[in-house]
Amino acid sequence: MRIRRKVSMLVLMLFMLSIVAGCSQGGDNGAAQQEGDTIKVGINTELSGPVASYGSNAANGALLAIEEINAAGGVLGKQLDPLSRDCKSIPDEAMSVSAALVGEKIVAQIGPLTSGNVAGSTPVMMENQIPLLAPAATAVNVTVDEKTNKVRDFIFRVCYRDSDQGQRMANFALEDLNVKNAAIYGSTSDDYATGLAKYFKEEFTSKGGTIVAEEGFVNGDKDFRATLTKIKSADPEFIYVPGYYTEVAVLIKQAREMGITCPIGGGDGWDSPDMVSVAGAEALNNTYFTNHYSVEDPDPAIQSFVEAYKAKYNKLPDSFAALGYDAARLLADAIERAGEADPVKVKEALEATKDFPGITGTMSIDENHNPVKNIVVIEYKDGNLISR
Amino acid sequence: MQKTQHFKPVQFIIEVGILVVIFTLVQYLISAGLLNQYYQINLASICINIILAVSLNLINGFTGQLSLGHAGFMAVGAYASVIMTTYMELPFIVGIIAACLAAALAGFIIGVPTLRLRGDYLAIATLGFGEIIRVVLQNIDYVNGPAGIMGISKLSTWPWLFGSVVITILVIVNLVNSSYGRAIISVREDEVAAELMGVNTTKYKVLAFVVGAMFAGLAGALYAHYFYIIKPETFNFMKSFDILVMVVLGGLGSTTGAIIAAIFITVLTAALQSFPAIRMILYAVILVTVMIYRPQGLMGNRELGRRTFGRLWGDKK
Amino acid sequence: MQEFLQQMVNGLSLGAIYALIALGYTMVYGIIMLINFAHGDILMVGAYIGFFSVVVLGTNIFVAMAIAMIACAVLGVVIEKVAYRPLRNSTRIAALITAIGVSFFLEYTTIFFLTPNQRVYPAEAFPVTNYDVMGITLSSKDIFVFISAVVLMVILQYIIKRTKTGKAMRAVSLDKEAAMLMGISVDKTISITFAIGSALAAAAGVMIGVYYNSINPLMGIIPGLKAFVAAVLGGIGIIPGAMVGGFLMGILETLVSGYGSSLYRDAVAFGVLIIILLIKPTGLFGKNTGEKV
Amino acid sequence: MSVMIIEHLHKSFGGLSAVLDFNAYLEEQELIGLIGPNGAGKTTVFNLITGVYKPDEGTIRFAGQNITGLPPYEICSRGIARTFQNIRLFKDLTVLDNVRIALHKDVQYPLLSAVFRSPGFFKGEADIRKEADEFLEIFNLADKRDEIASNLPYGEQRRLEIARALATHPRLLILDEPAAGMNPQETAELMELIRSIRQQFNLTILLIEHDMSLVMGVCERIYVLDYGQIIAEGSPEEIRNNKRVIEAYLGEEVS
Repeated sequence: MRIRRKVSMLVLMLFMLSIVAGCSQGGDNGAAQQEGDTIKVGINTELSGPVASYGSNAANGALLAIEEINAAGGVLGKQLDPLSRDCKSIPDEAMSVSAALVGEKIVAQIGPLTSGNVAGSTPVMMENQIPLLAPAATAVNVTVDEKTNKVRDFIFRVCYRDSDQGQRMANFALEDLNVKNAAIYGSTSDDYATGLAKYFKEEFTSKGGTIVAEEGFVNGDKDFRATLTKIKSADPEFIYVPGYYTEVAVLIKQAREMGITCPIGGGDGWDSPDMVSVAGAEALNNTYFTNHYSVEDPDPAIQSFVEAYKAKYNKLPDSFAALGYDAARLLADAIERAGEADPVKVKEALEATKDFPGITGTMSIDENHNPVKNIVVIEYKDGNLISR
Repeated sequence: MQKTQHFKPVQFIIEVGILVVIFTLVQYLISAGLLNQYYQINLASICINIILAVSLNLINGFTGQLSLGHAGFMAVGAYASVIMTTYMELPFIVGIIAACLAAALAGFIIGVPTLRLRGDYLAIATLGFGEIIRVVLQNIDYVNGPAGIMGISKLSTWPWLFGSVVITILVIVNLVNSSYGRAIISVREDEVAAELMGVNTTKYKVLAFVVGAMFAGLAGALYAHYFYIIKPETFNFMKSFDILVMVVLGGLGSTTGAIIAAIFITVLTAALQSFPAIRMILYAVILVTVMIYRPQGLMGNRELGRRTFGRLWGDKK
Repeated sequence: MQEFLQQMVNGLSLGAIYALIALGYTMVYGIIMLINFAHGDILMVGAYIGFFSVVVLGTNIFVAMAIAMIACAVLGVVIEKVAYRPLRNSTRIAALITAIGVSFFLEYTTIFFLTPNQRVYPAEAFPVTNYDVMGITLSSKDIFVFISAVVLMVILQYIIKRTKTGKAMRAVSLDKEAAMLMGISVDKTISITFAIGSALAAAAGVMIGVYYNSINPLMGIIPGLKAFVAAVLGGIGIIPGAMVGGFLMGILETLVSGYGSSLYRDAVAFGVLIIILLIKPTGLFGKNTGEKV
Repeated sequence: MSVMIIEHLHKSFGGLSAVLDFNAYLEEQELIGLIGPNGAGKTTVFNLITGVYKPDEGTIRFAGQNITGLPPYEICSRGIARTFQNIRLFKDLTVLDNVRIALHKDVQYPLLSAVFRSPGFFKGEADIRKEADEFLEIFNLADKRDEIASNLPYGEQRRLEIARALATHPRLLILDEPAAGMNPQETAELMELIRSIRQQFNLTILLIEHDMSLVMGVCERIYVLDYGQIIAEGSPEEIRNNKRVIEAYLGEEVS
């Protein structure tokens, strides 16, 4: 009985503790004591849950950028103070995290990664007039309200949209690869891949191509042979496989093992050093994907980023890491241009971005808050990445 | 332990008074801008989680039927309400009613065949149905498939949230503390004996399931109109587990336990945001520790209520 | 016909993996009536241990699998001791919640130390050759997965049917108290069951690593869930049921993706499960133990 | 007039006949015993009558209606209630709630009235409470009404089970070894109780009992079952002297 009472007390104390912790978190509404010496930047990414690897890589990229900026003297003579939080890959959690960050007086937020989680965070950022930089949210309606066609004032992104990528690949297939028909076999468990598939299909068919098969897989799948067998019998000239490398690498490997030799294309989700190690150099021959940058790009800025990232995290940076890095650097640049760490001024500076030299391309922000930059089509050739 | 119900006007007035005070106080704090957004969001989460936990507790705790598909009903409610408000541009109340009806209907359709199953077989069947609902939503273009619906107006204001919580608790507590509730509890205690005492156990299992699903639908509607976006992935089986954790942590068959656990888990989740790297590890450790030291849940199957408070006040029954 | 046979080959190797995982579920369930939701995560840990023993120690894949199996056997025993044993006399649902907690713990501890990124099983760990048998592509991986799974299942059958330990396991699962009175150490038997179940999961983890090359800290969730469904399909707690359920699940999934719509694959898998349960409420091999009145 | 007529009842489990061509009738307000050696199929007969098992063949007519194969709650609402060989109370609930659950089938207010706490609800609940108290009074359990059922001493649990069965307002009460585990004094009290409730509630009572003194003492007519078949029927006196019965019992004792 006594022990039981003690345990109850323990539980109660834990409970109290968590409330106190909760208070201390969102509570310093008026805490201005640090206002003078640092500029707070929120990093709200998926560190747990199904897309934890994207979120943590982007956060790593952003943190690396901030570290470099601080080492070089910071922004406006102040150090950047990154507040990294986990949104659990859930939109409502993303909203709650944003609100907590807003309570901490951040000047802007980087993240989340997926369009859905950015959408969760959006209302809070809009209401509080604090800019949000999405590193990798590619859905068209992230920055523009589709119903009213109005730009979401405080939402920006540093990646291009699903529509851009899907259309680019459709044109590439029709014009450069000279194919007339294609099969689509993409992930159905996220909006990113279904978006790519949708815009690819629209562009491809409107320019005279035909879609001979349309299939889907679910993130986490490991076995694609059943559907591939089916696609093989439809005999397409090209297969579009929008999705993430985690599944795509295995998929391509299995496709080649089954004797599917036609060109295969995809989007930036393919980008990972793991592609070659999982699928194998040979299987990847004759595959193409649209991307932000290539780790093998000899450009010195890219190579120094890759080196720094490798030194700090002991692995190669993928697209998410590069986009997180660019988002943080673009933000620092915008704060510098704004002249003061005021969210609204930073937002205006972001809107005025022109030819910012990011490692994922030189970008300007257009009137819809999307970056204008080149979409690279990358070809795998014997395990090497060749820009087309 | 159920007490016989008498209508006690004084107590009734006091209770209504307490509710009015809580409501007005929070409403004042919000409108005066004293409650920052972060607290407001967590408050909304708490309200939604209370509704989910209390309603699942009706199924798992009082009826003793292990259901792992609660997130599926929440999804049905969320989508039904959004179709009403965002697609058809009807008022929120229509959305709420549609959510409740759609989820209740889903509960009925799923409950009638599956409630013949027992224990873990029922658990897996309900989990399966929950996942089927999610996969189906993912494949319906009308609701944007996996991308979900974005740009839902924020209609779940404090009066709606508070009112919904009060109604949920009231309906379920009133149901449980009635002859119908005793019939439901008898199913949990001993299905065969209950049946032989004239209780149509199937009917009461389905009843509990439908009522539970209905309130999950309500929670879904409130969720959708607070968090701006819904997508099928949000309502996967992990969400069902989250709700189950609250119910078990609070104590199966204790409504106050479910409420306390819903608050506890929501606050804990929010508090752990500050430890991004070890957040889930801490959560896991706390969960396992609490379960080992308090396997019957925080409240067991007892209720914290008038009697307890009565005792505190030195009031003899 | 050829396509169908190819689908069957695909389904059989997938099913073999599900069956191995399902066995662990079913054994633990049979003995302590616990749905061990952390089982899929033990698989993940096994896959990682296999990975490190190939990459760091440079062992071949069979040694790696053995190391992973031993390590996970120990892990399984420790988990049972620390997390499940204190709850043995509590409600089953409390144990279920604990299992969910353990599952989170394994996933996120792995993420904490090894990042959430995927790792790639080195190609040289298992060289792939394709055999063309009457127009069907048979990969050496298919053969590896299928044969190792079958060998492990045969060994398991031997242990359960022929050894003293196996008899003790069956006795404990039938009636703990009676077994105790017969001088069987219940704790020890339960530990052994966890050890064997976890070792099988580890083997499945290494197989998934070899078969699909990539592993990540959350890789156990989906196969774990599918294998759980497979175990229930066969009748949970019944060992042959888990094997048949696993193979059935694998074949069913491949056929649905192959001939139906892959978009609905998971829904169909669950749908079939529900239909089977409605016809046979205790799974394919389950005995309908009507309650004694 | 016979309140229950059972004809050609047959039930087998996995090829083993548990009840074979069972025929019986129960007169209104009769007190009948069903006896037989262990494993003779007595409880199976009870389970068939109350709908726990569905018979393979045969019909059960109760109060002029065919009730064969109806679900248990339906049979209960027609007026058949029972107790169990190994007590099956709702053991984590209070004594009062055990009885109130049995009263549920005659609940006087609709579901919505409960949810909205209409005046009908309060009245209905008060009525249920009053009636439950009356039953507890009869069984001398009134002052234990708030105890958890499993905390009651054994004999009181047995009594509570009968009280709970009576609360379903049966015409036929089926008691499965009501005196099992009781001492002689408790048994005697129980006999008295059974007699008196039969009077008070105009009941027909069918009971299984191993305690011969109880069976012979209270029953007016006895069926003897062996290997699923009736081997004898008659007054206690007749049964006491029946050769086959003695053989069945002696045979059992010898083996």
